[in-house]
Amino acid sequence: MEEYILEVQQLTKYFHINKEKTVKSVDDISLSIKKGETFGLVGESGSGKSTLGKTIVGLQPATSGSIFYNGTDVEKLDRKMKKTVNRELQIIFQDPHASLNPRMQVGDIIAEGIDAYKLAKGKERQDRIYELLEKVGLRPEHAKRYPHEFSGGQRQRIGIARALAVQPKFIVADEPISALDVSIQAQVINLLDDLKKEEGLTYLFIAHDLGMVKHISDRIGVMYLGKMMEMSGSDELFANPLHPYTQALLSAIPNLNPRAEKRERIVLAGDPPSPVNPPSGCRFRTRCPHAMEICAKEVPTWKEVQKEHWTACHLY
Amino acid sequence: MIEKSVDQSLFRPVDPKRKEVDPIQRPSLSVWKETVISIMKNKLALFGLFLLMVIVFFSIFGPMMVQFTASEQALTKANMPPSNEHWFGTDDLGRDMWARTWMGARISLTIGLVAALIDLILGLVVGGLSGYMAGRGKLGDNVDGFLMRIVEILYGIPYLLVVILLMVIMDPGVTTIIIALCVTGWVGMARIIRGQVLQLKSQEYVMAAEKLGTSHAKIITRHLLPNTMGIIIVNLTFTIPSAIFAEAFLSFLGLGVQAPFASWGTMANDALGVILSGQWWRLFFPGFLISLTMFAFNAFGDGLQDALDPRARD
Amino acid sequence: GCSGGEKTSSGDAKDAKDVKQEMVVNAKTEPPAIDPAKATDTTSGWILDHIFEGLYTRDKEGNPVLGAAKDVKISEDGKTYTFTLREDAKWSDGSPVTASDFEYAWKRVLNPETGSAFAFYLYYIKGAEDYNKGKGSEGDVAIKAEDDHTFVVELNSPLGYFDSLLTLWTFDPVKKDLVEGNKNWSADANNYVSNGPFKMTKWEHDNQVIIEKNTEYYAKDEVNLDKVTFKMVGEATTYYQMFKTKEFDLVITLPTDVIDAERKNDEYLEVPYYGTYMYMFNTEKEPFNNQKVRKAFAMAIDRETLAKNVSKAGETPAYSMVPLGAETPEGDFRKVGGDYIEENYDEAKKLLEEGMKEEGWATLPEVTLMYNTDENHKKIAEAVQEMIKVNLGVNIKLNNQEWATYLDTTKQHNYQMARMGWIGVFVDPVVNLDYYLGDSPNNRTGWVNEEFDRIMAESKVEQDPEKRFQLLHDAEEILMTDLPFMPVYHYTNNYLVSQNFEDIAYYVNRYPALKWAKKVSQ
Amino acid sequence: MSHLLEVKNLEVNFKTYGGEVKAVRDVSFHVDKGEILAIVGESGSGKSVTVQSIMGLIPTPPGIIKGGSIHFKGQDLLKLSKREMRKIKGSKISMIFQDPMTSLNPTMRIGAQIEEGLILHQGLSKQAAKEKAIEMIKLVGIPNPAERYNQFPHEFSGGMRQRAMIAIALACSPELLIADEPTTALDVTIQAQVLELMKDLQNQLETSIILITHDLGVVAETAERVIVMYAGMMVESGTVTELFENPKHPYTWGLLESVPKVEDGEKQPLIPIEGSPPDLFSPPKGCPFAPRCKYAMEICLEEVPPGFEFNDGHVARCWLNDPRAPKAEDLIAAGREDV
Amino acid sequence: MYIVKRFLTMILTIWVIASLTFVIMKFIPGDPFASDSDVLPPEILENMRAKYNLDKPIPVQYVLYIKNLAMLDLGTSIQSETRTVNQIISEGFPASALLGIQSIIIALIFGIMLGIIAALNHNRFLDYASMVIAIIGISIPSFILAPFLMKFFAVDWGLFPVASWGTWQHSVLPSLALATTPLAVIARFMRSSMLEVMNQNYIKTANAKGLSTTSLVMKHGIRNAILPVVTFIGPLFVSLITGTFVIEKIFAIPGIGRYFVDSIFNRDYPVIMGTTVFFSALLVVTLFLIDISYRFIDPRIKLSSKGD
Ligand SMILES: Nc1ncnc2c1ncn2[C@@H]1O[C@H](COP(=O)(O)OP(=O)(O)OP(=O)(O)O)[C@@H](O)[C@H]1O
Ligand SMILES: Nc1ncnc2c1ncn2[C@@H]1O[C@H](COP(=O)(O)OP(=O)(O)OP(=O)(O)O)[C@@H](O)[C@H]1O
Ligand SMILES: [Mg+2]
Ligand SMILES: [Mg+2]
Repeated sequence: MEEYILEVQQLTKYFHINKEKTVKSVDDISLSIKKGETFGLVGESGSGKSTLGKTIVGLQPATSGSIFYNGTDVEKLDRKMKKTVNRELQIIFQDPHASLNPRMQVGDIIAEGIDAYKLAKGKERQDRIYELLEKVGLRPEHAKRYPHEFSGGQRQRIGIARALAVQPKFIVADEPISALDVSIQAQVINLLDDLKKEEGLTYLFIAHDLGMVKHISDRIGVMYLGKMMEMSGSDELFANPLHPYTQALLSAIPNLNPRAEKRERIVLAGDPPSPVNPPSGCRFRTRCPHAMEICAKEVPTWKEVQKEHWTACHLY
Repeated sequence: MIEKSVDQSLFRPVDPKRKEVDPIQRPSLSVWKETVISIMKNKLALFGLFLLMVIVFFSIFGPMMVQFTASEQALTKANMPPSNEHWFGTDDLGRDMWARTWMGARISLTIGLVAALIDLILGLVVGGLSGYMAGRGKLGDNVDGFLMRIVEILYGIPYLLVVILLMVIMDPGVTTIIIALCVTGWVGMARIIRGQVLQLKSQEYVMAAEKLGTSHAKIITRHLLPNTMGIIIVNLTFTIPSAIFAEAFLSFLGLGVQAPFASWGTMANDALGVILSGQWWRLFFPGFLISLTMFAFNAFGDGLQDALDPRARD
Repeated sequence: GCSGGEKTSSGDAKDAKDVKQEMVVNAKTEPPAIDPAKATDTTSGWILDHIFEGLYTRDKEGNPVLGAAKDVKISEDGKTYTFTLREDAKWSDGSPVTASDFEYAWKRVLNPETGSAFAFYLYYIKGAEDYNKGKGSEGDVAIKAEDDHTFVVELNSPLGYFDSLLTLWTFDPVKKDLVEGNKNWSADANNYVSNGPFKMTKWEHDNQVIIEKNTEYYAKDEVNLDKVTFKMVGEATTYYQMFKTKEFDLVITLPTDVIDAERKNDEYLEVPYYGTYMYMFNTEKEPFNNQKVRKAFAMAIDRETLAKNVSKAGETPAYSMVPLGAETPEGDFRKVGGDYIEENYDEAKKLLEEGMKEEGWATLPEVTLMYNTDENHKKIAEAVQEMIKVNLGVNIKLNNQEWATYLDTTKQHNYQMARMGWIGVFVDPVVNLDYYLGDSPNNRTGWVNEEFDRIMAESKVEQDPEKRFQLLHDAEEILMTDLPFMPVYHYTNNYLVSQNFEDIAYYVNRYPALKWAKKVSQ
Repeated sequence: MSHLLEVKNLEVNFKTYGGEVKAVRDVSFHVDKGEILAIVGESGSGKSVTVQSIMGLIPTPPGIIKGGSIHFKGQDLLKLSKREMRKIKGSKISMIFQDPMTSLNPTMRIGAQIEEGLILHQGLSKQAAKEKAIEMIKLVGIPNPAERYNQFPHEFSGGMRQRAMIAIALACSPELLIADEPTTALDVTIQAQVLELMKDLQNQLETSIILITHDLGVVAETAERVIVMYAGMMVESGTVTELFENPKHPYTWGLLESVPKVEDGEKQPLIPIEGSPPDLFSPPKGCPFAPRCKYAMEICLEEVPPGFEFNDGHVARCWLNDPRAPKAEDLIAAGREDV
Repeated sequence: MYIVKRFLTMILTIWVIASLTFVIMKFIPGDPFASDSDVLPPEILENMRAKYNLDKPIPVQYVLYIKNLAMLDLGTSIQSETRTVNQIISEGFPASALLGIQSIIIALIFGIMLGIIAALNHNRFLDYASMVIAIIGISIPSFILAPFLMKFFAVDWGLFPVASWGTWQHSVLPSLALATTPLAVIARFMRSSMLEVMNQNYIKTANAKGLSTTSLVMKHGIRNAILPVVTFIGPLFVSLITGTFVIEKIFAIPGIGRYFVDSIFNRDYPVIMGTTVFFSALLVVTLFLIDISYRFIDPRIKLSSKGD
């Protein structure tokens, strides 16, 4: 038996907009992440990736379903354990601007978790801050500055440093690199990779940049409209995408070579449906080039089509 | 295309050590020091501070500068306009207005400041807690609901009745006045702060802090309150004049300092009739000093607000 | 005949001068009750005095004269009064005023269910007290309408000032069917019926009461004004300015700050007011348990200066209890009695020393002077505080309380020295001196002097005016020797009255009577 | 020939407590009608500041435009009055902001925010504006446009907000569209859609676009010319093909190397540029990239390199291109062999 | 459900206020029938006390009161015994409300304007000028300002009547006197939060649309900055529409404000209770509406855990 650091079972998260309307942001999703693994999560924007991430780290209560951390249901932890788990599960926020308090110096922002868990004090604390700043490609002098004095990318790095400060075991990285330039992206990715090796970190890595996702992830999940569509090892997914949505996604990756023949792109027909009343049956069917009758009637089951390669599609 | 001639010898790989740019940075300062420096750079704030010091100076030494005491009456010399003898004129009982005004400053300033301070503390605690807890599960809703109901109740009970009650159970004096001012003074502040906190706590940085295990108290004090500072400062600057006038009202009712001592508020209150009789100095000096104090506090408050906001520093 | 009369009177006015006979005066506060049985305050009384008329009313000088009654017979023993009503006395709806209206009205006052506060003014009448206190029956009250025009009252004992008493509004008649027909009749200006020179036509609460000439009034020819508006403006500064902008024709009590300036004005008027402003001493508490200390205090203030420079409204310094204004056969009671206190600071200091020695005090126990919350009281108290400090070398403290609390505190004798004022409802020294009777609820000083009480009791049954007043002088002498209080000044009312009006009657214990008032120019 | 937009020697500083941040230093470029110009570069290198100067959105204070000129259709935007500028903003030039979370008014419905410009510049009626707004929401690929029209920003996902921003910017069909990282928050399918949309605009309406992005793939697929910025300076510029195939600046090399290739079979560690960018309070006297440059020479630390021109308007600011530079080609070759 | 619950809480709050007021009222010394003149014989007093149930033990009085209150019967004034408290309120409230609404409107319009002008001209002349105006407004309370207004506008220039009530002219000066302090406060609040808001990114977005400063402020600024003002005017609004003792007294306005104070001085128990209950009912409802309005002003605000 492999050891899962995190297991999510049939997790749903609904937002009630008003009496009649409910956004099913995350709908019945199960996944397990092994210790030391990086799980990439991609998908349509608005498909519930951030919501899933936030729910996993406990920023929002789940509507239903359960989350197991190291085998125990996080709901059933005692106070002390809860605190530990809370520390070990961290998140890097998607929005580098809104997630930094404009009135705090960067050093203090980074040290917030250190202070909260009393991990270090005085000189040690300062060294920690400098170390973290350098780790994420900032300079120690930046500790005394305020967030508004940084560019978007620099702010994102502050957010990463802040999450790292509490020595987490599991990090939900919600598009941690999207605001960074490629060279810094590479730095950050390498950094995350190093941390993973050195400290045995596990990531849930949410991103749109499939290249990066592929590079960093061991396994990848593809979400669409609150549902998991496909999940497999990353190379396998790129080499052999099963689900039509995944196929479309991969075909849309821009190519670095300006002279390259434009690849045949699978252009998705129709508009993305609303998560308020998603299509019946398979949620992707309205835009699926291979849609069949059954797709409207039945929700496709989540099945292991090939070894370690799961998908929910009536084609298989 | 290279206009400037450069030394050919420079075109050689650089010694790696030379690459270490000396980090000439802007001075790194603690938040506190930065704030102080920022205030020091703010002319308006400094001016406010200076005015305050002047007022405090005179309230200490002012009464000693004249031969009259604040209570000495000369009924035949009542209502004299300002002159060499009486710099601020005399009041309707022939007392020296200069001495009285600066004696009054002691009472009014003390009461204004203490009341503002207590309002601030109570307002912060209740407003901060209430706003923070609202929407945080059942317990949170209940805490918020409970505190807000208390606020409503305090608003609702006739204040005068409370004052009379205090009058019955306590001896008149500064302490009683301060207690009377604090019974309800803070509720406005609490509600304002609650409103601000409600608005702020949906910010992602609050979520982030929470995730990092920051304690509730720290989230309130480090994230929420600093970001409502502007409004708090503004509100605080109102507390002072309203406390000064409330003191006058309460003293008039018999709760506070008794004659012959007078505060600015009581002096202004007693002098309302001068609108008809034209003895302007009796209303003008206490009134002007209240305004001046206000101005000083506001100027300082504005400066402070800018100083506390890193984005507004320059 | 009545309608004819009406035409001539209004016609006359128009022919004589083309000025609208209207007047706007300031009543200061909302009258709590425009109902003779219930009113207890000056504002209600002022309006009631204009719209009702009792058996007695006042002439221009304020002396009691017969009103709705045209004749009165007093029995030998001075106890039974038989009134004959005027045939032409009418209600404002035209119906005649009868003796039974009086009987009804008086018994209504006494009826415990009415809850009339002034019912005790009728206790001089036989059986009245028992009935009002629920111990006797209505039938035993000696008030009787013999026929439509004959009204008989029997008193417990003779009363020297019964005529004055009857000018009080509590003794005004009310119309039975009106009162019984509508529980709220007195608040309903549209259907209001009264028998005085005016009738009420409008009552906007907290804003104004309008009274108009009562064309059914028997002496309507004496009445010149067609309409009087009583506005309710409480702030002195405000109504003073409204007078200045001619929004008022008459205002009472000027703001202190303007009195000096207005005194030169022709529109300014000062009228003594039958009352005394004083500081009561608590004779049960140190240091005022000592008469010498009390006297020392009484001698240590400068009343002349207080009146002239502090309160300023033209008050007369008071050296006694009874104010000016009570006529006696020998002249004004006050003038005959003279002053009882002499201001002498050295003497005062000496007395204080002696008093302290008597009590064995090395230092005088701390004194707090209490007054009820009010700007003028505060000012006077501050001046007195300073005077006592300078003249007597004693530092006293001041303390004030809001009125209702203050009354309670003083009632509990929970003070050392406290301000009080007393105004006679009618003008007779008895009213003033009764204040310090041992069993008077007003006497909060703890001072009980049997001699004083005895002399006062004697004076009440004394039929001979000369002897009666002598007794009262004797009583005042005792009071002013023991000094359970120190008088400060006798009140004065000051008015600003538009020069356009003539024939306003000013009384010493009432607001001005407008019955005869006349507007002579626009 | 006159360009649609021509920026010359732009200098922008920020006065902050502690000194002046030299955010943009001597930046010159132009955009022609119907052209897509991409700006790439280090984060914090002044891309956003540069484009915001065009829109007159630099907050003053603390910002000051120290020098330079910005000519749009012959007019110097920096010299226009506020009123004249308002006519251009939102109608002729519009902008998509980088930060979708905070760039939308949280208390205003999305629809209203899109309509605003339409009503202002095109004088549409409320109804017409609403229709157009819904159409725009649909155009940028947000499902249920009619419903979304009435929602508030916080009810949108990050990508949806970004698309709403795009809808706002495109609503008035501007002549010049400045897109500051418009697709950063979008998944690739939507990104493709949005880029398609922008290209359509470019083709049909001859809209010119300045596209800021970190995704070199996007640059390669969409833009015609590209500018590379570093530490407030333009370090290299040229046509996309030139620049990608024949980069002349070590920073550009670094950028290109950092990108993971989807096609890569075996996973290799990415090659980032070591070190961090200089502090803009006191930028180095010489080439700002020198401290991180593998090939730095003495001169690089002393003198700011001038622009060396190559074919097709390809310009690189690097001393390596100086004829005096020793074995420049070798160095480059050596450098590239490292990969 | 939420509304029903809130409604019940409101009732509860009012009940607590009423009960506490009742207790304090009974605790403080003083007697509605006491006066310095003509102290009444005890039997008469008893008669009168009986009329108002004051002869009964206090708990009984309390129960009776709450019972009547539940039937919305507030009793009869002791002071003006022909008037029921309901009458007093219904006759006095319109004048007070008119005055209050007028002054709130003045305060809001000019206060917001002043605050915005100050914020847009941060640390420049207009900012300082508006601060000085605000300071004058705050440090000159209505009871000082009122006589001045009267002196100049009515007596010296004859523009408005001095005092009293009736025509709209009568309401001008008292409204002005009432409005100044809130105006100044609103201006300061508005300035402060406007400064914050104008720094936000979405203002940049709006600016990029080419909006004029006016529409920038009107459409994007005010709503985001108004929250503190809304919080502030809530209780203020209630206290203004239920009348202010001082202004009603100075201007002789037949509102109910004076009853809040006078009834206490007179120990007119039914009026004390009636005005308090009326006031707190209005207050509780207004505060509730303000809480609700938070959500409308800023849709992100979440007041109860229910919503999601
Ligand atoms: N208001 C400001 N005050 C001080 N410095 C500022 C301000 N705005 C921007 N800067 C500075 O200007 C520089 C350029 O910032 P800019 O936002 O243009 O970077 P960018 O190239 O857009 O980066 P990113 O790709 O991360 O968005 C940064 O170093 C930043 O610190
Ligand atoms: N607080 C909220 N209230 C209402 N709806 C919400 C809320 N938060 C998220 N949603 C909705 O939930 C859905 C999923 O949002 P989420 O932010 O998880 O998407 P995402 O996959 O992270 O997208 P992106 O890649 O664009 O960030 C969206 O339809 C969004 O509108
Ligand atoms: Mg997201
Ligand atoms: Mg940027």
